[in-house]
Amino acid sequence: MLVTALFVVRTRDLLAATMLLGAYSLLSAGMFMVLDAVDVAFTEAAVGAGVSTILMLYALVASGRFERTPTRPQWLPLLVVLATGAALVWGTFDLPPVGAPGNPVHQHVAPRYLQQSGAEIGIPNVVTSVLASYRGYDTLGETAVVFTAGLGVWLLIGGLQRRGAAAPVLASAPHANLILRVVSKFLIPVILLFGLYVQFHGELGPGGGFQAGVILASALIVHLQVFGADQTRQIVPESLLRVLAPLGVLLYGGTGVAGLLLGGNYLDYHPLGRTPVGGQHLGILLVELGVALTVSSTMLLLCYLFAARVARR
Amino acid sequence: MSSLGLYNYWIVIALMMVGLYAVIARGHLVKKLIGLTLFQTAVFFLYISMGFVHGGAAPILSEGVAVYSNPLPHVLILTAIVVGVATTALGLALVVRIREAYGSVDEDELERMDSDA
Amino acid sequence: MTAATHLALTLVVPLLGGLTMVALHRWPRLRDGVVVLTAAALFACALAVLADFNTGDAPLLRLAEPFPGIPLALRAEPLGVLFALLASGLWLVTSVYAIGYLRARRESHQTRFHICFAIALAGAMGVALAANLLTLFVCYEALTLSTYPLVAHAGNQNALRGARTYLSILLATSIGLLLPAIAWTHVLAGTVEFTLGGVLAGKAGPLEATLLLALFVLGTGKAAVMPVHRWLPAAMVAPTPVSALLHAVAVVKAGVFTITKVVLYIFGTDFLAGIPAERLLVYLAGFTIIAASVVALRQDNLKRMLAYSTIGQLSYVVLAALLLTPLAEIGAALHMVAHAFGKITLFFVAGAVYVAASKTQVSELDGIGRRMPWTMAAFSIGALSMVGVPPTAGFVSKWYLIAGAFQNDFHFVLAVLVVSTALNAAYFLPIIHRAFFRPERVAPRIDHGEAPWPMVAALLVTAALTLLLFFFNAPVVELEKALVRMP
Amino acid sequence: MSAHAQLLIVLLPLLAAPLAALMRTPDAAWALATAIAWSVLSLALLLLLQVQAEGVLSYAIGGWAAPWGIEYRLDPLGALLQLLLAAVAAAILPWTRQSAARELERARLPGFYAALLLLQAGLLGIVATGDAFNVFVFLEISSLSTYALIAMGRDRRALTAAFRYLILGTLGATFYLIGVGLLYALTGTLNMADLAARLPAVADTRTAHTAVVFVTVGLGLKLAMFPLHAWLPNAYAYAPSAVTALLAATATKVALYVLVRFVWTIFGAEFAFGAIPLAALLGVLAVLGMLIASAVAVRQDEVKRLLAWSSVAQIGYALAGLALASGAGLAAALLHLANHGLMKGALFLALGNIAWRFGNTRLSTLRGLGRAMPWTMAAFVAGGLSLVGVPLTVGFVSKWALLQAALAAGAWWLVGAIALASLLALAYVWRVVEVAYFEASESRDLRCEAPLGLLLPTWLLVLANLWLGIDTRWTLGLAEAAARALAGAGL
Repeated sequence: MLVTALFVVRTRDLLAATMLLGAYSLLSAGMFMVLDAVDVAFTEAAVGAGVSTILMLYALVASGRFERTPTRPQWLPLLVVLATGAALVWGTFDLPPVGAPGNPVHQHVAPRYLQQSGAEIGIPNVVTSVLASYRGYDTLGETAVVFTAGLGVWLLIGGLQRRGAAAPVLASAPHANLILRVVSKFLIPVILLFGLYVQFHGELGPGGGFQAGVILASALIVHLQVFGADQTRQIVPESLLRVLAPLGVLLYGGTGVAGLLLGGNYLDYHPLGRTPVGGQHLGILLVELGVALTVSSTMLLLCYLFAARVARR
Repeated sequence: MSSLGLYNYWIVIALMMVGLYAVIARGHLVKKLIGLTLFQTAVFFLYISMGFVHGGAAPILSEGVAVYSNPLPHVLILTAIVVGVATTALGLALVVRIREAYGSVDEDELERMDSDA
Repeated sequence: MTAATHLALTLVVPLLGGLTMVALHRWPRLRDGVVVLTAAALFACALAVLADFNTGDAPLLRLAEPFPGIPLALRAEPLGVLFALLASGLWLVTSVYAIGYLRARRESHQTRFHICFAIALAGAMGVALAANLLTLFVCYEALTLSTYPLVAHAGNQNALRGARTYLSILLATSIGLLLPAIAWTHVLAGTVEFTLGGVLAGKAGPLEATLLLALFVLGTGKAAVMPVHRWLPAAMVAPTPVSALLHAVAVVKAGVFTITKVVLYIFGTDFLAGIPAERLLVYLAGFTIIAASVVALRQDNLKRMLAYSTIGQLSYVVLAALLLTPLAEIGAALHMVAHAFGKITLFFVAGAVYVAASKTQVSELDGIGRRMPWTMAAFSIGALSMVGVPPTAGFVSKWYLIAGAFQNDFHFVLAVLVVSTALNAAYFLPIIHRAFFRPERVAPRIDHGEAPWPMVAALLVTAALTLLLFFFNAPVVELEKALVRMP
Repeated sequence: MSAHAQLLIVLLPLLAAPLAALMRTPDAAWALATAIAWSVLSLALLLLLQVQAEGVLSYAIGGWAAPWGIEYRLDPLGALLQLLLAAVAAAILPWTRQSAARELERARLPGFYAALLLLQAGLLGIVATGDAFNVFVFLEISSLSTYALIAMGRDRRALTAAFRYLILGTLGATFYLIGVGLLYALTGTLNMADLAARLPAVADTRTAHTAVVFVTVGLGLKLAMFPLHAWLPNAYAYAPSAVTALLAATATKVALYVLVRFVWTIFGAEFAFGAIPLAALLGVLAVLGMLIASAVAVRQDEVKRLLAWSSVAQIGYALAGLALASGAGLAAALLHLANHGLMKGALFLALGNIAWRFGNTRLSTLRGLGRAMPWTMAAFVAGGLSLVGVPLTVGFVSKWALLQAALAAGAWWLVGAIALASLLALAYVWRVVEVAYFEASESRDLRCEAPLGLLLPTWLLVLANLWLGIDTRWTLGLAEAAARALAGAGL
C-alpha cells in the first residue's frame, strides 16, 4: 500500500501514475475487507478503481502524458508535510488501541444500531440500515453531492455540439477490436444483471444504491469504450441522463416528504407501510433506487461529457 | 496504552503525508488531484481502523455471531468516498478546461501566463 | 412650538433647504433666494433656542437609539447655543457673500456648493447642540464629509491633492483617536452624556485621564493643534466663501468647541486641576500659538497666512479651556466669537481682493487701499481684532484670557499671550501699512474698483459686528456665566 | 407545517435545485430560484420568532432520537445566520437575472440557477444541522457548487482560481474531517450537543488538542483566515458578479459560524481558550490579516480584487472579536458578521452594475462614472462609507461594538489595529471615489445608468445598510442574544 502510494508520487509518467492509483484503490479495498468493512471495500473498488481511473484517463488524453520535472524548491512542502504528520502522530498517542472492543467508539452510539436495528428495521445489513434510515439525511446530502458534481461538470464542459463521429478511444487497431467487441457483447448483460442483483441484495449482504449505480454505469461505459460514444448515445441519449440524475434526487427527497405528509418527521419511513418495519423496508428500497438512479446516470453522463470534450480536441 | 495497537494509525498517517506531499509539491494539476485522492483514501482508513473490533464480524446480522465491528464509520466513509470522487471529477473537468484555455496544465506556467496577461 | 421642536428644526431646516435647492436646480436666481431664506430661517431657530434656554427650558430631544443606553439626542446648553448662534448668523452673511462670489467667478456646480454648505451647517448645529459624545461624533463626521466636496470644488489636480490631505488627516484623527477615546470614556464612565462638572471624576486614574485628554485633544483634528494642523493650509485651495465660513467659523470652531465641551462636561475643571500632567497640553497649545504665528509671518499667499493665523488663534481657545479657571472658560467662549467675526472679515476681504483685482499674494497689495477703501478698512478692523487692540472684540476676549491666567498665576500662559500678540501685530500691521501708505508699484491690468456689492456689504457687516461685540459683550458674558456657575 | 419549518428551510432549495436543472428556459429557472429565496426568507423569519419564543429548537430527522439519528438544532446564533443568508440571497437573486443573462450563455443558465440553489441549500444546511458529520456533507455541497459557479466566470483566470479554491477547499474539508474523526474516536458520538457533554471527560488528552487544531486549520482554510486566504482574491475577482456578491456576503460567514459553534458550544470557552492558546493565535492572525490585507487592497487596480482583499481584512475583524474570548467580543464578532454581509453585498452589486454596463471593473473603467452612473456610484459610496465605519452606517455599529469589547477586555493591540485598518479602508475606498467623481473622462459623458432591475436590489441592500446603522434593534439585539445564549456569562 505504502510502497504503491510512494511510487505513484515519484513517477513522472502520469499514465503509470493513474494505473498505479487504480491498483492502490484495489489494494485499499482489500485492506477494508480485512478490517471488516465490506460495503466500503465494495464501493472503493467500484468507484475508486473504476470510475475515477476512467475519468483520469480522459483528462490525461486531453492534457498530455508526462509531467515536467518539478522546478520549485522541494524542502518547503516536505517541511509542512512532516510537521502535519508529526502533529498527527503526537495526537494519536492518547487514542484507544485499534480493535479493542472496550473503545469508547463501541460503547456509545454504535451498540444500539447493532442490537435494535434487526428489530426496528428488520434487515441484516446494519450498514445499509444506518445508511438509509438512521442517518438517511447524510445519504440524501451525498446524493445531492453526486448530482452537484454532475451538474458542475456539465456546466463546465457540457453543452457541446459533437462535430463528427467520436472515434472510440481504443479503436487504434480495428482487428484487435473484434475480440473486444465479442467479449464485451457477452459481458455487458452479465454486468447489468449483477448490478440489479447488488441493488436489491443491498439489504441482506454488502451492496446498495451506490455500488449498484456504479456497476450499471460501468456496463454502459464498457460499451462506450468499445463501440464508441455514438452507438452508446443511441441506446442511452444524454438528455435522458440529464433527466434521470435530478429525478433520483427528487425520488429520494420525495420519499422523505411522503413520510412527512403521513405524519412522521422528515425521512421517517414508519408511516409508509402498514407496519413500521414494513414501512422501513419500503422506504429503504425506494431510497436505494433513488441513489442508484442518480449515481448511474451521473457517472455515465460524466463519461459522455469527457468523451465528447476529448474527441472535440 | 499499548503503543503496538497504534501502529495501524501511524501507517495511515504516513499515507496521508504522502498524499499531502503530492498535493503541495507537484506542479502538475492532475498529479495534485491524484495526491488529493491518496490523502482522502488515507483519511478513510483512519475512520475504518477506528471502527474495527478484533474478532468481530462484518456488521451484517447473522445467527451465532455476537461481536460485530462498528457500522457507523462505514456509513460515514461511504459518503466520504462518493464526495471524494465527486470532487475529483469536478477537478478533472477543470483541468480539461484549463488545458483548453491555457494550453498547459503546469501550475508555474499558468502563473507566468496569468501574471503577464 | 415647544423648545424640543426648535431643537429639531435646527437640524431639519438646513437639510430641507438643501432639498429645495436640488429641486430648483435649473433656476439659479430662485435657488440663491432659497439659500438666503434657509440661512435666515436657521438663524431664527437658533434665536428661538436661545430664548427657550434663557427661560430655563432645555429639554432633551431624543432622535434615535442606535445603541442601548446611548441615544442620538440634542440638548441646549450655554456653550452650544452660543456656537449655534455664531454659525447660523455667519452663515446668513456668508450665503450673501457666496452668491456674489460665485456669480462673479461664474463657478460651475453652484448647486452642489450650496447643498454641501447646507449639510455642513446641519452638521455644525448638530455638534453645537449634541447631548452626548456619540451624537457629537456623528455630526462631527457629517461635517467632515460634507465639506470634502467643497474643498475639492475646483476639481483640478492640486484641489484634489489638497482635499485628499484635508480628508485623510481629519478622518484619520477622528476614527483613529477620537472614536477610541469616546469608546474608552464609555467603558470607564459608563456614560457619554454631557453633564456639567464632568463624568470621569473618580473613575479614571491620573495617568488614564491624561492619556484620554491627549487622545481627545489630538483626536479632534478640527482644532488644528500643532501635530494635526496640516489640513488647514491644505484646505485653502477651496473657494474663499468656503474658507471664510468653514475654516474660520464652522469647521474649526467645531473642533475647538468639542475640546472645550469635553474639558467642561466630560472631565470637569476641578477633576482636571488635580492632574499635574494636564500642564503638558497647555504647553502644547502654547507652542502651537507661537509656531503658527512665526510661520504666518513668512507666508506670502494671503489665504495661507490667514490659515496659519487661524491655527494660532484656535490654540488660544484650547489654551483658555485648559487653564481651568472660570474667567478663562468665559474667555475661551468669547474668543471663539471674537475670532470668528475678525477672521471671517479677513477671509471676505481676501476673497474680494481676489475677485476684484485677482491678487492673492501679500506683496501685490501695494496701494490697494486707495482702490478698495471699504474693503481694506474692514481688513484693518479685522486685523486689529486679531491683534487685540481696544475698540475691537479681540481685546475683550484677550482681556478675559489674561484675567484667567492671573487667576491661577500661570506665568507661561502670560508670556505666550504677550509674545503672540506681538507676532500677530508683526504680520498684520505691515499689510495695512502696505495697502494704504505705499504707492502702487505696477498698474493693475484692469482698473478695478470695489468688489461686487453683495461681497462688500457682507464684509462690512462682519467688521461692524467685530466692533459691536466690543461694546455689547455683556449678553454673551451673561450667557457664559451659566456655564461656570459651579466652577 | 410550522413544526417542520426548521427542516423545510434547507429542503426547499435542495429539492428545487434538481427541478431548476430540469427547466428548459432560463427565466423559468430564475423564477423558481427567486420564489425559493423569498420563501426561505419567510421561513427564516418564522424560525427566528419561534426561537425567540421557545428557545433552542430541535428536530430529529427520520424520527430517530438525537445521538443515533441526525438532529437539527437551531439556537439564536443559527437563527441570526439563517436570516442573514436568506435576506442577502433574497436581495441578490432578483438582481441576478439581468446580470447573469449578460455574463453567461443562455444554455447554461438553468444549470447556473440550480447551482445557486445548491449553494444556498448547502450554506443553510450547515447552519441548521446539529450533527458534526452532516456539516461536512453540506460543506461539500456548497463548496462543489461554488467551484462550478466560480469557474463559469468569463475571464480564463476564473478557471485557475476555481481550481486553486478546489484544492485548498478540499484540503480544508479533509482537515475538518480528520478533526471530527479524532473527536469521534474519543467520544463515540457525532451529535454536537452530545459531543459537548462527553468531551470534558477526555478534554486533557493530546488527541483532543490535535482535534481542535485540525478543525481550526480546516475551517481556517474555508474561512480564508489570514495565512490560508490565498484562494479568495482570485476566486471573488473572476467569478460572475452575482456569484461574487453571494459568496462575499455569505460563504466565509458560514465557515466562521462553524468555528464559533465548535469553539463555544462543543469545546466550551474554558477548554478552547484555556488549554490551547487559541485566543492568542486567532488574535495575532486576525490583526495580521486586517493590516496586511487592507494594505494590499490599497494597491489593487481591479476594484473587485480590491474588495476581495478587503473581505479578507474584514474577516480579520470578526476573528479579532472572537479572539477576545469574552461574551462582548463574541457579540461584536457576530454583529460584524451580519453587518459585513450587508456591506459587501451592496458593494459587489454596485460593481455588478458597472460590470453589466462595461464588462469589467478595472479602476480605469470607473473614471467619470460619478456622473455617468450616479445611482450606482452613490450606492458604492454608501457601501464604502459603511466599510470605513462612518457613523450612521452599519459599519460604525460593528466598529463601535468591537471597540467596546476590546477596551472592556483591555486589548489595546486590537484598538490600534482597528484604527489603522479602518484608515487603510478609507484609503482604498477613497481611491475609487476619487477616480469616479473627480477624474473626468471624455468618452463617457452620456448617462448610462444600469436598468431598474439591477438598481433596485442594490439600493435595497444600501438602505438596509443605512437603516440598520441607525435602528440596531435587529442586528445588535440578535447578536447579543446569540452571544448570551452561547457564552452564558453576562455580556
